[in-house]
Amino acid sequence: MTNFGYTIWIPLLPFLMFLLLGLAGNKLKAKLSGLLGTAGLAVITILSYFTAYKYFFGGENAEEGFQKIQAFNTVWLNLTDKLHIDLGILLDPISVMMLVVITTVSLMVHIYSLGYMKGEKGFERFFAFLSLFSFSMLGLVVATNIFQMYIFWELVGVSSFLLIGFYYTKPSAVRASKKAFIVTRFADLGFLIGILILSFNTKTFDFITLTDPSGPAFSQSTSAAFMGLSVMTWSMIFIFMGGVGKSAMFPFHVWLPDAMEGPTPVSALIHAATMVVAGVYLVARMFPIFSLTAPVALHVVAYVGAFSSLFAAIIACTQTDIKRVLAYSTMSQIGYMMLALGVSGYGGHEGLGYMASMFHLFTHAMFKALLFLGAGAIIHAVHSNDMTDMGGLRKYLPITHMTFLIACLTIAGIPPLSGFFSKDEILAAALHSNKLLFAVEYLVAGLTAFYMFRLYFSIFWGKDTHYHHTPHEAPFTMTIPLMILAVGSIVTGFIPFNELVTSDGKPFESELELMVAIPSVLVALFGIGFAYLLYFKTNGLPDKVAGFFKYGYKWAYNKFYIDEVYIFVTKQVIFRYISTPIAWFDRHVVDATMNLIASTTQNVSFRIRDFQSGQIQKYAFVFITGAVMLAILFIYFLN
Amino acid sequence: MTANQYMFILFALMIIVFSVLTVTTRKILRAATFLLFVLVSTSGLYFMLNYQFLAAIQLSLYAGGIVVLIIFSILLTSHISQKFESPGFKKVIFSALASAAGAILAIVTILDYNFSATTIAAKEVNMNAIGKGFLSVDYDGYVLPFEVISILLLASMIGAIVIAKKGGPAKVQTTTLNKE
Amino acid sequence: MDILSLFVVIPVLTITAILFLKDMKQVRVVSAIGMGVQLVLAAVLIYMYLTARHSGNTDEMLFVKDYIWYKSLNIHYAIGVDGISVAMIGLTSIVVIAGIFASWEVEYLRREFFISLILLATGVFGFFISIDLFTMFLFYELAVIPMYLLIGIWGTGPKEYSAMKLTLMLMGGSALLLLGLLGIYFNSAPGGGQLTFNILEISKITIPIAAQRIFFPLTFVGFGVLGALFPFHTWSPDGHASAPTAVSMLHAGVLMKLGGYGAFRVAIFLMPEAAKELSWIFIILTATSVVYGAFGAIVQKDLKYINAYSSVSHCGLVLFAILMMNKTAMNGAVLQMISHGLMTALFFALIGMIYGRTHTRLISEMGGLMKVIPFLSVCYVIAGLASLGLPGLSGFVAEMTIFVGAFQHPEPFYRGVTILAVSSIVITAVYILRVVAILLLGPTTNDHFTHLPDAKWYEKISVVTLIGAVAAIGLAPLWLSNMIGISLQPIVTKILAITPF
Amino acid sequence: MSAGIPVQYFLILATVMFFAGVYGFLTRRNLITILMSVELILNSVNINFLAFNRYLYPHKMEGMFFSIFVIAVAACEAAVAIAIIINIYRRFTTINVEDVNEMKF
Repeated sequence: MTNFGYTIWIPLLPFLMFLLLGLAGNKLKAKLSGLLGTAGLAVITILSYFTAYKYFFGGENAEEGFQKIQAFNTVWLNLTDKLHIDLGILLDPISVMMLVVITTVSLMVHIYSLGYMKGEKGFERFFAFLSLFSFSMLGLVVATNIFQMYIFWELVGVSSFLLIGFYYTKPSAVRASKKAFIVTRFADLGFLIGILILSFNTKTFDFITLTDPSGPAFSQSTSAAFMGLSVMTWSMIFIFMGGVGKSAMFPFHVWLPDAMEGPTPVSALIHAATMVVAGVYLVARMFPIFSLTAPVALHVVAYVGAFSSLFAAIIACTQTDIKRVLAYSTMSQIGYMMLALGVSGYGGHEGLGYMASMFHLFTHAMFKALLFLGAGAIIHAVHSNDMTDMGGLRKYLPITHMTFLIACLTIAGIPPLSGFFSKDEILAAALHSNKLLFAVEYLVAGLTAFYMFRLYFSIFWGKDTHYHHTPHEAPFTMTIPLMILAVGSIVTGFIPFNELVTSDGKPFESELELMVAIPSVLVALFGIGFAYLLYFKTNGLPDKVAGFFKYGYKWAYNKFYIDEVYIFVTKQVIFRYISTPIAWFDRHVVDATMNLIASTTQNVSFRIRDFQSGQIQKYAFVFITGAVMLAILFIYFLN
Repeated sequence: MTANQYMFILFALMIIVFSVLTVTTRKILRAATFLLFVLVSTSGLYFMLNYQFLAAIQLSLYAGGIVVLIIFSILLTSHISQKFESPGFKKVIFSALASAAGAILAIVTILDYNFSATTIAAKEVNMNAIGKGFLSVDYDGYVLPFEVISILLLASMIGAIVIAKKGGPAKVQTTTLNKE
Repeated sequence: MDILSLFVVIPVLTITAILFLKDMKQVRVVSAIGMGVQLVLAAVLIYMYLTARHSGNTDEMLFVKDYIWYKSLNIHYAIGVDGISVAMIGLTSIVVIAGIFASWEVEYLRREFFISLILLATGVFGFFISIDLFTMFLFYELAVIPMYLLIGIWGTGPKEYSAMKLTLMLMGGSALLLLGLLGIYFNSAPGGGQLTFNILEISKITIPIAAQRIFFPLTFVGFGVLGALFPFHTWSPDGHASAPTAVSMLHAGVLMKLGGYGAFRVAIFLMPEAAKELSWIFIILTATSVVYGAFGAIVQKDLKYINAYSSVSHCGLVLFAILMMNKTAMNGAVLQMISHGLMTALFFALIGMIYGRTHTRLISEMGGLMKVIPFLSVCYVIAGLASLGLPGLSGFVAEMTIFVGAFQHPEPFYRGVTILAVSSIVITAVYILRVVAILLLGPTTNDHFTHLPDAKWYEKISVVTLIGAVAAIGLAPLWLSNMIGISLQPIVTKILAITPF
Repeated sequence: MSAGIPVQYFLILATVMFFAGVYGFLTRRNLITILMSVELILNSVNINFLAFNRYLYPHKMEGMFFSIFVIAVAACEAAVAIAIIINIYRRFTTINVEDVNEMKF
């Protein structure tokens, strides 16, 4: 087997960069630290591409499918005799693919940030955090065992927390970062419990052992059941809960729109392309277990994904903050990926959904990063997030305009752009397994096209807004990544994923299903047309449509009041009805009991103090009476 | 009845009567006088018991020394004509009860007990024997208590002087006052 | 002189030196030197210990020395260490040196302050090296008494009340403990023969189960009071809130660990049968501590109260893990003791430093400190992240070891309670982030705080030492975990040998 | 000289004297009279010592020596006590025990 030992540097280099920038950042010049971070990432991007080439086209794997290669592994912590947490590097099709995705997007974002964040206070801190994030995310995808994944899972959560709260003097950013961390933390609790249950039953954390269809995970599948479902199903559902939180699926999606308070490059990197797909990656990583021993859990995945995609698409149609629209769109697209995994089977052509999901993950990373970076360029130009403040920007921002259009067409699924291919595979997979979900996804495809073009038309066409400063095109450090990603969005659709990334590592045949593709393109075109009608020129139509769906619009505009429910649960239930009573109980019952014991002792001693009157004659009287009585007692009674 | 029985009855009556008077009289100087009578009568008892040396000590030290000391202190601290207010009725009753109970218990016990008379010949207690006893380390020798008591006497002498010496905290106070 | 006794001798020598110093400025220097030597000594001890183990020495305790000092009750000055004690000694020496630097600017009765502080440290070191129950108890009391003076004299707020409460509750605990220890002593020779206080000798015999049922709860609760076992934890919030910085550090960082260590070394090790039988009661109590403390911390307004309640939660986890009675969970318990010791000391150090600048500990009166005092604020965030279990810092290692270990318990009841305890990680995140958000982030609300000075050099030493230790354990826990694990083998063997009654 | 008088008589006499002293100790308020009561008690003890010595162990001298020592101790005690009494009088201008209660909590 080819030697992949050098891959250890892929996560390690960003970590060293983080330490360097974090500890000595304020001593370096801001520009130098930015360049250092970018250079470090460029190196590992090259390494990752090299690894991908070597892994996929090295020529040794093609015969029997792609094997899982443990390039590096070391024991980090011994737990029980059998359980130990390792740190290592596992290379298989999806992890190699993720390496490519992460390093590409991350590098783009680094370059972009050099321009976008120029002059910001804390420039070097920003790059330190980006390096920390890159390290954590790379560590996550190459994890050799589920506990390593959990470790890096937490680390990406923290880097996300730090980056959302980058503008720490802004109260809304602080709130958003707190919310993101706590919501995902709650989901991670499920993940951890899932890991505990899983490891208790299988006595291993190791992915290779776990996902080996002849391994212990599968021999346990028929063992103890709880509430009608097998233990494995429960553990998978719990583990999926972690994925739901990180990937902002319903009902743990509330943090993602708020997370847009962070700097835009961060949104592009973390909250669009890489971290939020960690949930999808987690399910894909554990896929054999899901598919073969816990089909119920897989159904949960499918339905959660489908519901979230529809839910988010509806909300996206009503929002006006461009980054929030994109955030809901991200949620919707990830719902697609989840659904694809949920309807997939294991092995061969059955694993179409799996392949489609990974394919979509890949293409989505490109076009969504492009969208966010484009949005960043727009915000950079007009200093506003709200699309009602924009209009007719195509004249001022030609490059941004073109790349943004490409991205919109891609996400809408217009051939021959990449989004078309990946979405088509997902729809095909859904069609073969569940007609209801298939129908939902068609609807979502139409909605997606509609809201994306609503965004596009409102920003670049529509009314000619008067700006205080004439908007100008972003510097080349920002436009170059846009162009590269636009190229990526166009060409990645032609990558033969069915030969590279499959559920069991073996390639299978798949072709375009015209029965699925043609209607989906039509639906998308319909959505685009509808958006054109409403938003290409300023007219009263949008308000009329909104009036038509009166209550529906209001609910969707307010995000179906999920945030309010959360605020109720945290502020009211946890603070008012749990914590405050507990704090009260502690002070006024537990502590008061202790104080009561003390004050009782004091009272009693005050009472018996009178015996010690200080009057010698009283003492003498007591002494003599006592002596006489004792004498009588001993002489006459005890003798 | 022999003469010494009369003598005993006389001393006994004096002791009992004057003891009781000592603790009940309401004039302090009288109490001291009655105490003197008790101590003198006691020394009479010592003569009867053939302990002449001790009787002499009793007379000189107790009657002559301590009582005088007490009278001096009375003169220093009290008005001679002053009558004590009588102690509280409850206090009297309870104290009397306790004392009477103790006395009765002791007397009953004494009467119950059968003292066997001894036939051993009495030892002559003369000054020679006493002197030897004090300064001997043999059996019947008391040199250690003798030494201890001499230290004690010295200590109490110094102590009495120090305590009674005018001054102490009060003096410090006055000097500071003067300085101001 | 053997190396272990040096741990008691050096503090005593330091105290003697301080007594004869004329210049008050030298007092802190001498203290720092003395405790610095102690830190070096601890490092040497760890090295010697690892070398001895590496060369194949498989004795239960190493460097054992035994001198009799009260013959009629067979009380010995018996000392020896295993991996757990060595780890705890390392923890103590780090926290003590950090505490010395954190109290660099104590003005009032400086000499007496440092003497009390070092006396306290002496008690703690003595406790950890003792393997004779009576000597252990003696050192334990030696550590508690200076605490009273330190809080009562150098404290803030209602210090007399707090000092009295803390001391009385701990004394109440030690009364139970003394009963328990004497109970063990009088049952230490069930077959007749010489009674003994020596832990190693007692561990070789089985104390009659009837006696265990009485004395296990006494001993466990006695140590549990110090380990903030619910409902005997209420001294902790008041005590910490009133205590001066270094004392809070030492108390939460080290003294509370005496409880966990004692519960493990004495209660569980000597009476495993009763422990197994009665563990469910204490499991419920400790799991309550864990969740209850965390919820209690959410709504507190005073920084020190928040941290005190979080200590209740974290220390509850220690006792919880000990009671799970398997190797992994116990290993986690020891790791948690060390980790909590370091990070709570860090917390209290930072709170003290912030208080020294803002003169308030109410979070509602502060805000946006990150902009004003970035160094301290960043350290506070790191401490917070360690506390909520961020991988790469020590809290994560300890908690995960505990959770995985506890979940290996064969009975479903215990696994269910474990899940309850696991849920505390979310609540911890809530209160930590709440504090960080209100205290450090956001705009600077109070104008008086805009020109606060950042950390001085001695404060930096104190904080960086602790953070360094936290990160070192968090990044490379294997050697520590293995060192503890090997020493847990005797007790695990003993537990496995239990025949159910 | 003590012929014809049983030992019990001496003992009863001493007992009466003793409890008279006790009574005085309990009822008197004046410190000096309390001191006198104490002297009575000591005296009664002396009588007992001597009576026992003479009647039961005439060949020994312990009782007598004890009495001598008791007298010596009584003398010391009286001296110190009177010194204290005078000091108290100076301080409080009274020697009534019930009024001297500085040490009482």
